Amino acid sequence: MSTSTPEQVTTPTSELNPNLQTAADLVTNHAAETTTPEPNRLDAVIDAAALVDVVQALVDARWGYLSTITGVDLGVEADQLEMLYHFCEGADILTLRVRVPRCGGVVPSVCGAIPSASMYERELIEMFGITVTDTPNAERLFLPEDWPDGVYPLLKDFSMDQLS
Amino acid sequence: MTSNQLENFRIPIGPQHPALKEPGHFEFAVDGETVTDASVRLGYVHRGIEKGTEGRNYVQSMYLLERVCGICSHVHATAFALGVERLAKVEAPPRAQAIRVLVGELERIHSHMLWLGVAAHEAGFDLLFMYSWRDRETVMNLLENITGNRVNYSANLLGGVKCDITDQHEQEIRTGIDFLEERTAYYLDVVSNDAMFLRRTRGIGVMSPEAAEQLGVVGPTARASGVARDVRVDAPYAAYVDHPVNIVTETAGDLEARFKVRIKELFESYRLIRAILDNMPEGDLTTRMPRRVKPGETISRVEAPRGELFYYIKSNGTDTADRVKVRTPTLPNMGSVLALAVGHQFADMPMLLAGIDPCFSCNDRMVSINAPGGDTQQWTWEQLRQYGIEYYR
Amino acid sequence: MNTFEALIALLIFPGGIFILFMGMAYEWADRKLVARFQNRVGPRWFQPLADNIKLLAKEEVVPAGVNAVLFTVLPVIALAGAMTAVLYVPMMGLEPAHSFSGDLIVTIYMLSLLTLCMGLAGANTLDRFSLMGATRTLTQLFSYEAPFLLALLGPALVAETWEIKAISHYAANHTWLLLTQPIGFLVALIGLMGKLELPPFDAPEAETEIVAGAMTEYSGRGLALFHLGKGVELVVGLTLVAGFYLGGIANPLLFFGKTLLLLVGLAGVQALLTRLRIDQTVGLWWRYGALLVLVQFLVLILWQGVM
Amino acid sequence: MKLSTMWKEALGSLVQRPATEKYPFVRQEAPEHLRSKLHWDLEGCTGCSLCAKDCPANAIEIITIDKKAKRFVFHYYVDRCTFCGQCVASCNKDCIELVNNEWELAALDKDNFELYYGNDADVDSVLAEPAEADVEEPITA
Repeated sequence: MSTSTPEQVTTPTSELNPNLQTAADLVTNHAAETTTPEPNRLDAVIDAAALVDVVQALVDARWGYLSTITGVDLGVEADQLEMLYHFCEGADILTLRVRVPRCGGVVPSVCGAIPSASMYERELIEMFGITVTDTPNAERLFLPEDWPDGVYPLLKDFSMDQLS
Repeated sequence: MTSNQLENFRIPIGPQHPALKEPGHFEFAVDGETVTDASVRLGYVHRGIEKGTEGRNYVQSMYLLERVCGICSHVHATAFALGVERLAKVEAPPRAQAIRVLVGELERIHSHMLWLGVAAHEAGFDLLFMYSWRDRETVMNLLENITGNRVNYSANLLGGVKCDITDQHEQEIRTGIDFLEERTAYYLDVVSNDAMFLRRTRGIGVMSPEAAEQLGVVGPTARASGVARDVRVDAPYAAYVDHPVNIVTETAGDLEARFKVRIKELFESYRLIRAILDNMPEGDLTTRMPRRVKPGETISRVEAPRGELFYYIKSNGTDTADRVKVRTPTLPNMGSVLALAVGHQFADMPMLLAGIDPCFSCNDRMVSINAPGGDTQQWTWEQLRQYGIEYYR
Repeated sequence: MNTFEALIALLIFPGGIFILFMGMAYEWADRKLVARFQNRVGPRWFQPLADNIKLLAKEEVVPAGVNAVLFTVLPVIALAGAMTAVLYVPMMGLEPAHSFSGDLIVTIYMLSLLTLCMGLAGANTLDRFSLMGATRTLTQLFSYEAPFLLALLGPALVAETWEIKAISHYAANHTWLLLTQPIGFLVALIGLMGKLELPPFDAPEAETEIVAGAMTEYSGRGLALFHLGKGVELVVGLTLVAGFYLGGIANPLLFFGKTLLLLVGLAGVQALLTRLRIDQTVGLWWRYGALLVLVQFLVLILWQGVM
Repeated sequence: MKLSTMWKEALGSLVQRPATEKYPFVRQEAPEHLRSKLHWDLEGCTGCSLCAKDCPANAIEIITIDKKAKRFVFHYYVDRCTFCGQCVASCNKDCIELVNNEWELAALDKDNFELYYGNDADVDSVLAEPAEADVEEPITA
């Protein structure tokens, strides 16, 4: 499975539309890197430690709403998982990328700022085996009761053998 | 009863319950008739769809994703097709985009009519249920004529659509839409004037705009609370670029508003369908689509009948997607039911649930695998009968 | 009356077999009418019969944790109560099989026995839907019982007798009481719907909320008996209302004409109205039903005094 | 606010014919574009197997007898087919058709759901061979 990084075009900040510019200003302090893969999108790579601050800043500024959290397994070789927090405002999408190690990844919960994130965090926990600290509910949401512990179906190296 | 026992009097709705046509498990703690606590457990219809896309090529994945939901199947395929086309830097011809939107709006009509019937049935108003479903047949027949299937229309191809709109289709659609518009006006009158029905909807489950924002609800549920959120307006895709949508909102935020928003949206759908038929672009239905898609990632958002549908697609240069994430509108809306339930009468619960138009198979799209160690068998009729006889002996 | 006649009255007509089939026929007519209001075809004529034969032939599952004796006996008592009531009403427009002064009160309470048994049957099981349904059934019983009784006492008051036979004779020889006591008629008709838990008063067995209410745990024979009991009660109730308010039922033709007319009305109300929540049902009965019928009652008493 | 808004409609229904379709007794004609059972035309097939590759349900298997002589057998699993029509769109030679009138496909026996299209001789030879390994089940993980 290829782990090539997505094709990215770094657009100078001056070309951002006003909406995304606001978002860029909000996240720029914490972001290690910002890119614009598509004209209406802004990607910001941030550290897990800074996540809650950034999300709180977005909520305080009433910038968009949390559309979902996507977990991506970057593959066994890369040994990293990526959490994508997608915020949508009109046509513009801000994605916060948080990278954690594949084993024992820890991200802080954003439920303090956005209560409805609980569902998405529960999904992350059961599908990728990530630890989300301070999340209000870490119970299983989708997987059956008799699903074995420590088996995470959306990891790339998941196989049916792990179930028996 | 002691107070402890009272707290433990929990009434389950589901996984098998007459109020739910799909399995989902809700538990309501009640004190007499008043709900004091609510919880949800999903996952009874997991089919491993997100994982399934990792083992299928893009064409196969599209049909798999179309089967996320039986009612809003076309929007799933559209969202995926639009996303993959964007990744492959291919654009479907204008006629194809128009047909996508046309089928999408017909599907919205069918979905909202279905919902109207189900919601009326939850309230015990079977007359409205029967009539709205009778009239829904019209739009289902239209879809069957155009695409070839009554559900899971499979109208999309990567890079275009399969079905064309002929002059005969156009005539049929116009006649059908005229009939439905008249009926819809009638249903709007019913849900806003029927005194007995209003007793079950007015002022029930009120969600303020602030609460709607905070709960992150989408689609008609948000619009009924005055939050003007509609992907067709915010980020027009396909033919919505040429045919702008007028957003429908209500301010009351109660069940009545949710009824009205959905019914008023139908008029908007009729208008859009007529506009598209009037200005149907000529040209091809498909364009060439490469089998392998260059590495990249994209986000594709479309407005499903229930709200914003969110697709994240990551490609890796092969003919198979690296990761497809589906966020269906029911998931964010589901949280609102739990938040609204407390303090209401137990009798209102089915209505509140129906109010967000929940779709459990949309929600539970991810992983389900045969029980560990369980083997699949094919049974003949005779074996099945024998098993039944022995089981009950 | 000799023993033979009594046996006939109990087992063949008007009680026993006749009323069971009559109940099923009226149940069918009701279902068919509702279906036609909803633009459906509805069941064929033998559907209730087929349902009951199937249910009677089925194994009855006695759930764990219930009092098995009560579980089996309650449906029998319910049906017996409803069928006893038949003996005092002018079935088919003929003279009642039995009658004595004050049989109106007995009949009304025999009819309530069914609801009471259903409530107890629900409370007997451990199922949460049943318990909820039982609570609602009994709540509804207490809400419609008084207005319904008052509504039937109106005709008794003007006829100056508490004997059903005499009241329906009085009704047949005077202006239709529907015209002089319209409120009583409405309350009696709606009270009958409440008794039978027909929509919009079907909160006790609201399918989308509590599955089948008190009946959830019943399968097979018990369910069949309760169903038959309801059918019988429908016929008895319609006979009473038609006999009191629609100018008496002197012969079978009038009987069928008037009861079926009432049934069309019942089916129409069932089809047209949305289910009421249990709190709304209770509110409706005590706030409007009971009050209005009391007012009418007072007017009647004063009127009688003046005359 | 009215007590009942639908009474006119409901009363009208009493005299109208019910909307219910009496399906097994009265059959409606299938729409022109309805997708039902798949038919394969031997002429023109080049054995490219695009239909089998794109089939989302693994319902198609192309068995090559002799590639040069263009002898193929088309093995079709009706019970797996989802009637999406992708094979029709994928086929460059228009060999596949979803007819519109064979939609009542229920049967009690599994054998009714496996069809072979091709030359009679070829089909016989395929059937005579010991059953090959089945087409791979759709990947579940």
